[in-house]
Amino acid sequence: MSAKRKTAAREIFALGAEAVVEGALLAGCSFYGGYPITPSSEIMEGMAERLPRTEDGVFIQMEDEIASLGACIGASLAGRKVMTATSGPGFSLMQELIGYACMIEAPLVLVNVMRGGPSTGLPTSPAQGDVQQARWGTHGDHSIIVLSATDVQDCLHMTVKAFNFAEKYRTPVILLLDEVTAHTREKITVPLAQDLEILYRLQPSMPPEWYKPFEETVRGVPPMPPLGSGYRFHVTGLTHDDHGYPTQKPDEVVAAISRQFRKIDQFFFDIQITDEFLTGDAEVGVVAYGSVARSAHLAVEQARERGIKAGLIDLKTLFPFPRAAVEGLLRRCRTVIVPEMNMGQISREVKRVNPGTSTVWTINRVDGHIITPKQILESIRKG
Amino acid sequence: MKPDIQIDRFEICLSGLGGQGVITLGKVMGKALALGHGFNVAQTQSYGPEARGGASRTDLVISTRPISYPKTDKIDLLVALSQEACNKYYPLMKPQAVLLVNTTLVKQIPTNQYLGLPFTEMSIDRLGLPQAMNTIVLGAVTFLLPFARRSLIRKSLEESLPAKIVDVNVKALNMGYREASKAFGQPPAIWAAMTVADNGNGDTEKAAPKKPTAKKAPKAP
Amino acid sequence: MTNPKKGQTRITIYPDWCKACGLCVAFCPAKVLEIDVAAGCARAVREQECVNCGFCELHCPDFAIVVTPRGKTRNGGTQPPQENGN
Amino acid sequence: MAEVTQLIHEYLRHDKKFPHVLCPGCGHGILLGSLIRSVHALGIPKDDVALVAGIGCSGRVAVYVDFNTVHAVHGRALTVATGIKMAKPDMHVIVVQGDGDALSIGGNHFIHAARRNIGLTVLVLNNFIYGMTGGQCSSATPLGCWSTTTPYGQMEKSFDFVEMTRAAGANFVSRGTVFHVKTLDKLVRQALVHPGFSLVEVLTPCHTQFGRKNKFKSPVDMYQWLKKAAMPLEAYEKLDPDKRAGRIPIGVFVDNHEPALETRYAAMRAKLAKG
Repeated sequence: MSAKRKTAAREIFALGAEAVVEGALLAGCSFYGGYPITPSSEIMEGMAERLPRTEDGVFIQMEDEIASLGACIGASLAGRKVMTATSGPGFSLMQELIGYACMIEAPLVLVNVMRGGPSTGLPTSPAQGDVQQARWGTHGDHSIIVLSATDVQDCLHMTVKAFNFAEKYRTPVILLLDEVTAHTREKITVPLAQDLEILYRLQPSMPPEWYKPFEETVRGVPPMPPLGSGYRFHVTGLTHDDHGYPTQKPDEVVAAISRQFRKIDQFFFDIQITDEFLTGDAEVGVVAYGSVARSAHLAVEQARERGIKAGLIDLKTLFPFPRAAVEGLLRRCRTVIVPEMNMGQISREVKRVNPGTSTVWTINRVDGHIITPKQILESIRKG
Repeated sequence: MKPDIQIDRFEICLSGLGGQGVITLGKVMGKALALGHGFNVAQTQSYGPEARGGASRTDLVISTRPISYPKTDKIDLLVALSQEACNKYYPLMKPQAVLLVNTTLVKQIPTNQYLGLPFTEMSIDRLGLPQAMNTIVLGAVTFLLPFARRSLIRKSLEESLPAKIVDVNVKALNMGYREASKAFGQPPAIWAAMTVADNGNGDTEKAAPKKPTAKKAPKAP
Repeated sequence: MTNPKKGQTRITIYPDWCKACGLCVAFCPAKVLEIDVAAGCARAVREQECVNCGFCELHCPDFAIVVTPRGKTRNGGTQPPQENGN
Repeated sequence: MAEVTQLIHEYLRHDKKFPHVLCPGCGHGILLGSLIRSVHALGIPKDDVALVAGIGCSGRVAVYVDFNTVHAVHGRALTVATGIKMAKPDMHVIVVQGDGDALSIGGNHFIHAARRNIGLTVLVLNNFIYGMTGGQCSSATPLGCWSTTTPYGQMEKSFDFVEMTRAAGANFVSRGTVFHVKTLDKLVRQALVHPGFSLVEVLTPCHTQFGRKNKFKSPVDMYQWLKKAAMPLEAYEKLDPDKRAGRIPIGVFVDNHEPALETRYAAMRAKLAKG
C-alpha cells in the first residue's frame, strides 16, 4: 500500500484541516507542538496521528498555546521544520513569542483558524477578525508574512508555501484560515513531494569560527545551522549584533532591524500571491480572501451572467499586502467591494493603497455566518 | 473516475436533530460522490449550539465544475429528518426543489409537494436499530439522485464504517433504496436532465425516467 | 608552626575583571587577600601564606582569580607573570 | 587547586566583553563556574550542550559561555528547551532560570515540564527577588521580607521549589547554594546525567536588590548567612523540629528513575514502526 502511494498522487475527500496536515507533511514538517482549540483541533489531531509514524516526527501537546509556540521555536532552532495551529484566544497568547521568533529569525508555520471574537466569542463560527492582529499583534516593529487559503486544495498548497517562505526567509509565517475553510470537506489531490518545490533553510558554508548567525547577506537572510552541528552561537530576544550578542549601539540596532525588514520587503514579487478572476475588463472589482472569496467568486459569475463586468482578486498573501495587484484593480474599476467577516480589516489596506480612482465599499459581517454570494451580488449591482 | 454527466451546482441540505447522524450521512455521501463518482463535492456542516438538541445540518454542493461557494445557496434537495429542521430550512429551497421528510417526526409539512418515508419507524421496527436511520435515508437519497450509483455509495459506506456494523448498514442502505423506489416510482422529473446515461457496466437498476412522474407524494407505507 | 602547603602557589588577580566584591578576602582562611580600595580590586598581599585551599577560585563570581603552582606561569612556562603590585 | 579558573576561561566566549554584567558578589557567576566544571568533568562536548535561559539576571548568564545558547523570553525558557530536547534527544539541554522566571511567570510550564519528566537539567537560581528589574518581590520572596513592591513586608508565603517539583513528579530534585560550591558541583553533575526532569535549586545571594533591603550590610554578609543557614539534608532530618527554623536543608531530595518523556516517545515510535 505504501509503495503504491509513493508512485502517484492520490485523491482524498478531506477537511481543510486535514489538507493542512497533508501539506505540512509534504513540506517536511517534523515537529508539531500544540494545544487544542476549536476550530483548529482537527489539525492537531491529524498531526498527533501522523507525525509519530513518520521518520523523526515529533508531536507534543503542550500545556498552553504559549508553551506550544515556545516548543516550536526550540525545535526550529534544533533544525526542524515546525508547525502549530490555534484559534483566536490561543493566537492572542502566542503574540509575545511570535515577536521572539521574528527577532531570532526562527522559521515556523503558525496556522490560525479564525473564529468569532473578541475573547471567547463564537468558538464554532467563522470570522476573519484576526487579520490585523496577525500583522501587528506582537509588540515592536517587525515584518512578517501572512497567508490565507480559499478552499481545501488551497489549504494544502498554501501550507506548503508557508513552509517554503518560512525556510527561505527565516521568518515565522502565519496561515490564516477561517472556520468554514477548515471544516469544509472536498475532494483534493495530494501530490507527491517530489512533484513539489520544497525549500530548506540556508546552511552555513564557512568554518564555525567564522560563522555569524545574524550576519548581513546578499538576500538579507543569514544561514541557520541546527543546534549541535558545531556552529555554536547565541540567540536572544534582545536586539543583537551579527554575532547574536545583545547590543544597544544605534548603528547596530538600526542595521539589525532594517535587515529584518529588507529580507522580506525586497522579495515582494515572490511573496505576494493573488488569484485574479475576470479582472482584465472589470468595472466593478471585488477583493476577498478565505472562504469569502468563494462567495465572491460565485457572485462575480452571477454578475457576469447579468451583463455586469465584475472581477475578483482573491488574496492568498495578506501581508506584505499585495499592493501592486490591488492598486491595478483600483485603477481599472469605478467601485471596489471588500467583503470580509469582520468590521473592516483588509478594507483598511485597500483604502490605503487606493490612488483615488475608485470608490471602496465594504461588506462586513460578524454574526458567525459566511457572507453569501447574494450579499456580494447585490453590492456589485449597485456598484 | 470521470463522471459521465455534467452537473452545475447541485445543492443538497441534510438536516435533522443532533444525534441523528446527519453529519456522518453527509460525509459518507460526499466521499462516495467525490471519490467514487468523480464529482467535485464540497461538504460543510453547522456546528455549535444548534448541533446540540437543536437542528443539525450538513450541506453538499455537487458539481462537475470547480465549486466556488461551498455552502448551499439555493437548495435542490432538502432532507429534513425533524420538524424543526424542516421548518428552518424549507425557505432556502429553490422553487422546484425536492423535499424529502422523515414522516415519523415531521408531522406538519409546509407543502404538499414532498416525498416522505417514516425513516425512524423503519429503523426501529425493521432493523431494531435506531442508529441505522441515517443509512436508510442514504439509500432513499441514492435512489432519488439520478447521478448516484448504489454500488459506489455502498463502497463508501463500507469503507467509512467499523467492520462489525457494516452488514446492518448495507441492509439499511438497500432497504432505503428499495422502499424509496416502491414509494416514489422514479427519481423526480425535475432532475431528469441530469440523469445518468447508462454506460452498460453495472448499475442498470436505475434507468432514465421516460417521462416526468407526478411529484405528489405517495402516502407513507 | 609551618604548614607544608604554604607558599607553594602564585596568585594572579585580573584587575579588569575583579569587581572587589570581597568574597575572597572575607573567606580566605589564611588572610592572603585584601581589597585595594584605590585600585578597586582584590590583591594578594600575603601570597606566601596561601595554603592552596581553592576557596577563592571556586567562589570568585567573576573568574578573576587564578591560583597556579609556584614556578609555573598560568600558561605552563617558567616565567612568573606580571604581578599585581606584589 | 590549580587550573580551576583557567578551565572556566576555556569555556567562556572570547569575543564577549568581560567582566560580565552581574553585580559584585552575585552568585550567578559562581553557578556558571560550577556548571562549566560539571560539563567538563563529565566530558560532554560543547556542541552537545544547549543552554537555555530565561529573562532576568539569570538570563544573562548564558551569553558568556561557549555552548549553544538561547536567551528566551520571560518565563518560557522551559518551553523552548522542551522543543529542543524533543527534537534532539541526545543533546544535554540545560535550563537556567531565576525564581521569578521559573515559578512566577513560568510556573505553569515548570510544573508541566516536571510532570512530563522530560530530560532537562533545570538550574533555578533562587535569589528571592526580581533583581534585574529593580528589586520587586517574586513568588520566592520569603514572608516578611522587603522589596520595592512589598514596602511594608511580604504578606504572601513563598514557593518551596523542592516540594513543588517533587509533587509535580520530577525524577531528580535537589537544592544547593553558591557558598557550598563543592556540593553544588556534585549536584549539578548528578542532575546532568540523571534521566528525566532534574532540578537543582541554587540559592544565590542578590545583595544589590534583596540584601540591602533586608538588613544585609554587604554581599559577604549574605554568604555568611548562607554558610550558617544551609545544612545537609541528612543532618536536617535528624534535627529536632523545633530547631529547624531558619535552617535550609541542601542535598538530594528526590532520586527516581522513571523513564524520561523522550525515552517513552522513542519507545512508542519504535512500536509503531514495527507495525
